[in-house]
Amino acid sequence: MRNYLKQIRTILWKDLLVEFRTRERLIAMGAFVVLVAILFNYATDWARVSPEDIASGLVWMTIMFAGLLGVGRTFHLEAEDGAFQGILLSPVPKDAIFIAKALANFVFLYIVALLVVGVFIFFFGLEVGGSFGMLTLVIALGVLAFVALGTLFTAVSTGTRMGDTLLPVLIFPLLAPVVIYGTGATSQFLAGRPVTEAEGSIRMLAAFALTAFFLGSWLFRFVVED
Amino acid sequence: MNRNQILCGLVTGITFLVCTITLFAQETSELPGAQLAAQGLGRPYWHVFIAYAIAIGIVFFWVVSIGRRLSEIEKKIGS
Amino acid sequence: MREYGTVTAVDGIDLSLARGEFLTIFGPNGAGKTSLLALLAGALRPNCGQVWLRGETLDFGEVEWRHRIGVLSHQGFLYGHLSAEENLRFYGQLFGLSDLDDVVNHKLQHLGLQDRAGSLVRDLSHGMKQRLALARALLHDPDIVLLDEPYTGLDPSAAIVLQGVLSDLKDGQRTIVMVTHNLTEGLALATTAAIMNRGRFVWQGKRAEIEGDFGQFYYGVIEGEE
Amino acid sequence: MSTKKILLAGTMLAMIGLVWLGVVYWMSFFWVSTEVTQGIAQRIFYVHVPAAWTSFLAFGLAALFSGMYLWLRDERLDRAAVSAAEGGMVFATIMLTTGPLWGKIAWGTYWTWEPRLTLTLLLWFIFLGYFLVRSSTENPEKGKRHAAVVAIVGALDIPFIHLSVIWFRSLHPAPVVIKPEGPTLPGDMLTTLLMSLGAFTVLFLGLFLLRYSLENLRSELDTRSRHASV
Repeated sequence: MRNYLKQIRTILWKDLLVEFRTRERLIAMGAFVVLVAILFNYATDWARVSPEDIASGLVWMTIMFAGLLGVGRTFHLEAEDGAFQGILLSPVPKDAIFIAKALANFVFLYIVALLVVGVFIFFFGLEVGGSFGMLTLVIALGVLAFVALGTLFTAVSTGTRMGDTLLPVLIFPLLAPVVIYGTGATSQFLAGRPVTEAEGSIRMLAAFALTAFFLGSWLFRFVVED
Repeated sequence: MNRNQILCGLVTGITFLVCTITLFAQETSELPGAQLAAQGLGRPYWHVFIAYAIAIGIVFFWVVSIGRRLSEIEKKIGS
Repeated sequence: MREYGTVTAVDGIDLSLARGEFLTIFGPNGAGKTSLLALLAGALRPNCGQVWLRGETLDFGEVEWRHRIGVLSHQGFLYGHLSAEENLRFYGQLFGLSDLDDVVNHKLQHLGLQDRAGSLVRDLSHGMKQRLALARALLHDPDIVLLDEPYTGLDPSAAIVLQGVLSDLKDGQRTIVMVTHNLTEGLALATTAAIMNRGRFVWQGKRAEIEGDFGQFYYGVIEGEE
Repeated sequence: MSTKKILLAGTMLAMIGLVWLGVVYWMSFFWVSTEVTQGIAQRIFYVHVPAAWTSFLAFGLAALFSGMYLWLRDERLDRAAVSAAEGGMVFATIMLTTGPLWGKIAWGTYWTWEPRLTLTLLLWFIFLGYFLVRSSTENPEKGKRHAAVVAIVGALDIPFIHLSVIWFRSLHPAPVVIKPEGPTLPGDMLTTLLMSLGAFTVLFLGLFLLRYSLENLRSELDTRSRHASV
């Protein structure tokens, strides 16, 4: 068990180190988020809708698309010099590889998701108020579910002829619950409702994230096997 | 006559049957027509007809596609 | 046996390897050499057939097996954005090596890389990379070394270094399997040789049995097959 | 059972199913009485509901066979899974096209975010992914494995999707749904519905067997061509 955790930590640390050295993914995702917010500003008639009404939906859709952008690159770096083959040939259980890769994706995507919230607060003057802590929790759970399915299906789509174009077809139908519960809870926070009202959504998000993580770590071995 | 032809024939027959049935039913439905109009439901029979035709049409499509692929492969195996 | 859809890559090969043996497998492209190595490395699941080690069958994906096997391919399995030392430490941790610092330093010294330990792998020359890849493959001191076209892309001086390290490896304790289509380099160290074509061994014999021009013999065997 | 026997059984079942379906069509046009509140439009229900049931059955079978394929690695299980998945796509398409036609009359709009309709639409897309993944790898075996993974994740995701779309509905109330399958379904309507369920199920099973034997023949052909080339 100790060895297992150490292997997860090693791969996770390596991914973070490489990412923070190149900063490719974070810069691309961050720029995407800000640019999307700017375009949203012009795509919406603010005289007729108030930001609070649609902000939760926009926040979640931005997270989804930014996540798609980032998660699709999970294995590109590994593929460079066949390095992923090197990991597969080392005595690391496949589920440990999956957990490490998913956690690395989680770190990147969570940073970007918080940036999304920040951008919307800054550009559209959203009032998050006292429920900011709960909002970050809801986003963390949603992002966790996203990276679990995203990492698994990126491993699937990387090996195909269609590549990243296949990814949204595979994960968006599966992620419907994340969007529904995520937006539901977020709009309740933004409307200033008490936190207890969002409790059901948060529970469902947590259950979904857990299931997705379990599924991913179990099925990953069938995906990476040659 | 081989299996595929029989299957296709059956489906075509049933589709034809459905078409005539619906046309007849359309005729005989003149009587309760006033009642239906009172319910504000428009002309629902056409929707029913289209729905039934779509259902049998999609099944037909699948049957034909399986039949075609089967006969293709049987030809290859036979040769 | 291993099939890829309609293609049988490796078919009915009965291979037993003794300690200290150095087997080189020759064969044209697409003969199934790489697939055979992948089967031995446990990276490929056989459709039928088994791998035995010291009287025990090995299940596919068994983690223990990987501790005993080192794989060197023409791809280095290295991360370009990590330094030479970081790469070795990363793999060392995955293998759960206890005296990591010593092993890494020793390997770097042994292959003459100590001066470049801190430079990123992407900045190293091809020969340096291949040396580092060799260090990576031998890091955990494996009993069985699998070499997949290790000479590909090496300049003559790097090839000489590789040759030297390989002859050090041939210490009578380790089993080495090399796959190549380069006849002279392949034969230089071999104790046993085999010629593979279309997934089968078409010839197999001791090094000493080969007389005269091996090249002529090789083409004779392959053409006799056609 | 040999491929020949399966082929024969499939043909028989498919024929029985088709004739049965013809009887159901006759029943639902002439025999069954018209529902009071919805009028004639309610008759769409006799193809819509059985199609939904059959597609769920088929997708369930596909996921089950996929799971067993990953576990046992028997090629036949994969063939069964792809056959069932194809059937599921066909019947889900029927469900998705007849649903809006009914909805237009019952609810006034073609599409409503009715939970079961939404669920089927998402399922349809999940299995679209199944077929895309299957056919887009160089190594067919890898494609089969990846597709099986898609089917399993899809199947286990369904409860969540179902709950969430229902929850979403309760959040945004839509026009009142007239539930035709209420507890007071008159006897002849129930009979017609049950007959229709039977017809669709038998038809699906027959065509499933035909599709399965098609896959069998295909792999037989592959094996043959492989032996010929060696």
